[in-house]
Amino acid sequence: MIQNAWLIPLLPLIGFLILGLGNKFLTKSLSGIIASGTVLGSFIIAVTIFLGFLSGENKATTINLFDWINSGTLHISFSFLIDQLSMLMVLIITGVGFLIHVYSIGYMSHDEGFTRFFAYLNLFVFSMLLLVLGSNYVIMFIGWEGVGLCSYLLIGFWFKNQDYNDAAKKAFIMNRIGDLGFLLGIFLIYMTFGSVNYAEVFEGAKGFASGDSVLVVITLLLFIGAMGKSAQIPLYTWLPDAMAGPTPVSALIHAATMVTAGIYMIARSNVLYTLAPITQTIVLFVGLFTAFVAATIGLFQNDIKKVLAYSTVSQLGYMFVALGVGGYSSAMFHLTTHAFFKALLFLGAGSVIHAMSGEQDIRKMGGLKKYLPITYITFLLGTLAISGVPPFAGFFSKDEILALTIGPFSNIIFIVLSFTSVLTAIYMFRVFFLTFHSTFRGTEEQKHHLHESPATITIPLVILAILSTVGGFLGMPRIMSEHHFLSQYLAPIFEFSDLKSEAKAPSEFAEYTIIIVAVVVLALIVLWAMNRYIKKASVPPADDKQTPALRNLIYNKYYIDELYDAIIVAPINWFGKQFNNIIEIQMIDGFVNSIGKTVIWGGKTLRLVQTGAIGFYIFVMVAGIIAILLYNFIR
Amino acid sequence: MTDQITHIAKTIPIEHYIYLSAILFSIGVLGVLIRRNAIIIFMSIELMLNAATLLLTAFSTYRSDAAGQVFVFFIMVVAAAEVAVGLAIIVMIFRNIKSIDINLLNKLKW
Amino acid sequence: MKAIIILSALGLATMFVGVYNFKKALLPMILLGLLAVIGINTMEWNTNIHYYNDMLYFDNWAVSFTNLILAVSILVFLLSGQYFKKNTDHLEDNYSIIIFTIIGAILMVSYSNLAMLFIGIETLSISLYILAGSKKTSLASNEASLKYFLMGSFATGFLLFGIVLLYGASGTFHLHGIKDYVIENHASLPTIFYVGILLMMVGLAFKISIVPFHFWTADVYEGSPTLITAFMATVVKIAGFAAFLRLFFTCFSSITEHFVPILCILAVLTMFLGNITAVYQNNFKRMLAFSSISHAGYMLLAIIALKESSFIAILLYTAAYSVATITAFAVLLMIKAAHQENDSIDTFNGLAKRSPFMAFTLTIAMLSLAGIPITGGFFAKYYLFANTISAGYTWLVVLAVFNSAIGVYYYFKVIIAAYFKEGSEEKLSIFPAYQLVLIITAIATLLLGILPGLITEMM
Amino acid sequence: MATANPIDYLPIIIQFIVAIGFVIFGMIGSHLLGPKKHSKVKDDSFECGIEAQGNARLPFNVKYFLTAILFVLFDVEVIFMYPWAVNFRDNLGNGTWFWEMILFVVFLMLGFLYIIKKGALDWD
Repeated sequence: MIQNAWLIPLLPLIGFLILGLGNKFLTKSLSGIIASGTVLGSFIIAVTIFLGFLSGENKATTINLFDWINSGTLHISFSFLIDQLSMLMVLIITGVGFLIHVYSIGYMSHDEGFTRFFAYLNLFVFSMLLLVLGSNYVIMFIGWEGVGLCSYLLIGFWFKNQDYNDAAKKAFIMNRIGDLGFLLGIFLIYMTFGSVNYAEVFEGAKGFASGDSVLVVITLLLFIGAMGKSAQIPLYTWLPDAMAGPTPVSALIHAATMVTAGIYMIARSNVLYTLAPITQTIVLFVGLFTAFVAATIGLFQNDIKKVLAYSTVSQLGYMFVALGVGGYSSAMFHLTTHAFFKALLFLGAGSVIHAMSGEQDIRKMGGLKKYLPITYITFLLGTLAISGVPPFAGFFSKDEILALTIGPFSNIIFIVLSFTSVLTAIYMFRVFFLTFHSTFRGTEEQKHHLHESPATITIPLVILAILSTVGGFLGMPRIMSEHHFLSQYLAPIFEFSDLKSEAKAPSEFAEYTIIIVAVVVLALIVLWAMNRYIKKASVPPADDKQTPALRNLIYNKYYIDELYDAIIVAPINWFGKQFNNIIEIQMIDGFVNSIGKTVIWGGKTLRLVQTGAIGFYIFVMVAGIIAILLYNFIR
Repeated sequence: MTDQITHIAKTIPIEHYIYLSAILFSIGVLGVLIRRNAIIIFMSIELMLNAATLLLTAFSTYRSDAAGQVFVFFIMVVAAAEVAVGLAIIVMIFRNIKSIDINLLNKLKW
Repeated sequence: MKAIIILSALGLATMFVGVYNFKKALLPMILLGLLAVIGINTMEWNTNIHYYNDMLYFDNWAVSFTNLILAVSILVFLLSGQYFKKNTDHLEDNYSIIIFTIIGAILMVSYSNLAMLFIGIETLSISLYILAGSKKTSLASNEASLKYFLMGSFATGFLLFGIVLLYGASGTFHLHGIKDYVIENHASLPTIFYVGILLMMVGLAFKISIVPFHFWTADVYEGSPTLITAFMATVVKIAGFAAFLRLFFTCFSSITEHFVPILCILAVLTMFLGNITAVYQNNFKRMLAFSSISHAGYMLLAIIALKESSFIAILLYTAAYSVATITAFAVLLMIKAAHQENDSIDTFNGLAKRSPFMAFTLTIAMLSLAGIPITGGFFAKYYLFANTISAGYTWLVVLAVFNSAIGVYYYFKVIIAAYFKEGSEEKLSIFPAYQLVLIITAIATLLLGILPGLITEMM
Repeated sequence: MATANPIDYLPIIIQFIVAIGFVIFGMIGSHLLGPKKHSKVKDDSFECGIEAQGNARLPFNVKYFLTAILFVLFDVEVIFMYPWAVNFRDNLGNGTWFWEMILFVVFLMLGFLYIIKKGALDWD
């Protein structure tokens, strides 16, 4: 069976081709079935291979499809690496992906671009599978760009709205900055190890001393890529804006799968990172900072999807913290549970938005409990899971990460991260109560339309809710069970790193403390939130109302978008104009007003030199030739 | 007879040919740089080509290698073709804008 | 070699078929002729023949670059049928001059003697001066033609002087003779030899539009008839880079320290200027002109690396670039054929609605130019950069990768216009020949990206 | 003559000086000596004959240009016959030697035929 693993990415690709080419001829139901069916097929294959790994029957295998490049010193094969880590990711992608496909059949049923939407979704699944299955960095990069492209297409799916276009463009450009780092990292890997295959690279890396500067640079470059894709500070602002896309897209791409590609990449490169402690520290602090900042921003957002988006950024920060302290399997664990409950929350939010006829502002909701019972219960389970209430999934994975942070850097990380998890609980319960409890605050017309979503929407919700509830048992803490399923499953991948880093297991006392404190604090938060949002029925103020400065700052996302405008976008535009003017001198008059005095001065000076268009061109040519000759003689 | 011409030509040091050609070439470049009349610019370019041709002949003579002189024929033919095309273009422009001042040709820009 | 002879005959035949008024037969005859030439040319694979006292040398590089040039020309000819439909007065002139241009290009990729390089470049350039001005009543076309002509022949002057100085120092025009001379006199090369190298570099840099010799590019691309621009943007680039690399790799690869630093500076300037200026362009043809400048900057990295594998890098890159560029021009021509609009990027607005097929192929082309996987452009860039890194110029690659990130911005402007902007709702019908070209280019782009091994392993 | 000294060129220089000197002397001398009388008739382009009309610098017919250019082209092509002719004796044994030039001339003739067919030489 494992030799047939190439079918896993092939099926969604076929689905994409059928949907893409047959756009005009397929009915909605047929295209929904094709799209979901291909992903389900991949899922089933993945499960059989996964079971093979569990029984110990399958070993990590490389499936070579064809030689992609083979010339001189450059050998890159188009091949897949089937091992425990990639199969775990494949299961998440196809499993959650399938549920979201089914959900989309209901959610997108009224959209005119139905078939196009599913074609993009299938293309996305294909690219994502390529990303995780590739056996070298180049294939990973291809998938990496592919998912970026699909994300771009899907964010801008409702392209009639200019804001959505801008969001799509922003996402793409931010990701390109990250990709730049990734690409340079790949080149450096190729230069250092003479290969881009994981096996050879990691084998070669083991010969390096820990902390070798080349490894540090490589890992830093790769991490820049991960920051872009996984929305870490400073490249995170695209993710909240990406919520412009349809909700299933947010669930699939911007919560469960694509944004975790950065985590996967670092986990895959764990050998390199373990050998570069400096980078690990940077990863740790970037993750910590992101987790904290995003959580604070999440506190005051009023758009239900924006809250979830910031929460995703924050949770991704958690995972990077885990990676930073060397807890690779803990990061993967949290990635898995996060995929379950965040997909659930997004889909639940989608169900709410669907019922509210497109309204996303939680101030205008309230009391939806009785109209949307299934959504209500599943959303509650998701909220409990993300907040870390035992025994839901988030509790186990999050506490595992928290436990890892006890010790290093005099517990400061532990303290900040714990505080962040308190914040998480606060904003999630705030959203939950504001949405489902108290009385309805929308218009009469909206109230009239309120209805529970169809089965295609609720069934995925229920399944994901179950997974969010029991998913935590994949990795029970030591004090509860001898058997940490996930870390044992992944052990072969992280063998080297686990050997290198000193024992990470926290003391039993610490684990008990964390659990007890977590439960008590969470209970307090729930009580507080119930008091505030149900009893007092407090609603966040409207946008134009005066608010305290700090709150204002946070509400406006620390003005980071504005800052970016000032220090990145503006200079690039400025350069563009500058060049245009000095060189194409005739334009001066048209642009003089918009450009600084330097350009005016430069333009005037150059205009004196120039006798006419061709004359100027030739003048610069001759000047260039003279400069070249002079350079050579002076040297 | 031919040997004698070669011989006399060689009495002048090769550097002098190089300097002369370089100067002629530079005059051509300067002409292109400072004149605005398309035809005169074109003549200056021809001067550059001829400077190269002169130098080529000199080298060829010094090395007693006929290849250089055959190349000169090629240059002359190419230059003639260039003249034909160049003048045709200039005539075409003159018919349209009644001038061959290159400064008037600045509609394509920025 | 046989390619050149047959093409010359084809060019003459074209002239006379036109004169004797069989204009309908022209295009089929030329297309069949070009296909036949590709076949005959391919038979010279692995023969490595030196023709006419080593004036031309058809090694595998020459054969493959010739085939690439011919293939791209066929695409251009396929587009030409509709383009010249309205005005057939000088059809045979246009066609035969294009064919002679191709001959010049083939000379440039197969020369083994500087005389042939000079004749090749001049055949190519002089033909292009005429083609650029072939819209006789259009002022823009006139201006483009004169600008190209004056600057082009100016640059030729430098190239020629460079050749003369090299001859003066080494006493030969043969590439291998010069190479032997360089190796023998490694320590004591005269000044005129260095000046010769630099002047030749200047002359060739002009043809491939390297900053600061790039000024003609944007103006000429904009002013020339669109079909000719498509031809110019592709064939001239291929031939120019192949010629540049052939000369420098064969002759000067043992004295790189004398010109590589300069090439590095020029490459950096070219990449930055091309990309940054392109960001601000609203005219599609000008944007492609600046984009072609920036691509020239990337490709210069292959010449800086100066290795055997640089040939593959250039071959792949020019192939990917040409195919994508032809697509872009084909779509532009098609839209302009529907109604006389300007060349602004806004003409693509709403293209996805008007013709999903064209929007799709245009997207592939733009992705390829931007270097996004899985298109040919990505692979070519990857190969090129990897090649440069293995030659030890990591810092240049860093800058190049940074630049290609800027490039994404303006290529995506086109995609955004096609998909995300509202434009005319009127459906666009597409000529069969254009459809064929677009299908071929789209498949070729993807094929170059997915199975580049087809090319790299052949070499 | 084994070596050439700069002194050998002295006669040339003297000749130059004499030539230039005569011209300058003639111009200045006639200017100083000649009487300066102006009248309408005297300042005419032609003192006797038909009155000049309009500007003499009229653009000439483009046909002159075309013919001239074509002449230059065919004229220049002839230089390729020169090296061929110089080596004619030595290469008589070479079988293709003669036919190569014939082929060259045929190409030129084809070009000529094309020009005629295109009507480039028709005057009206």
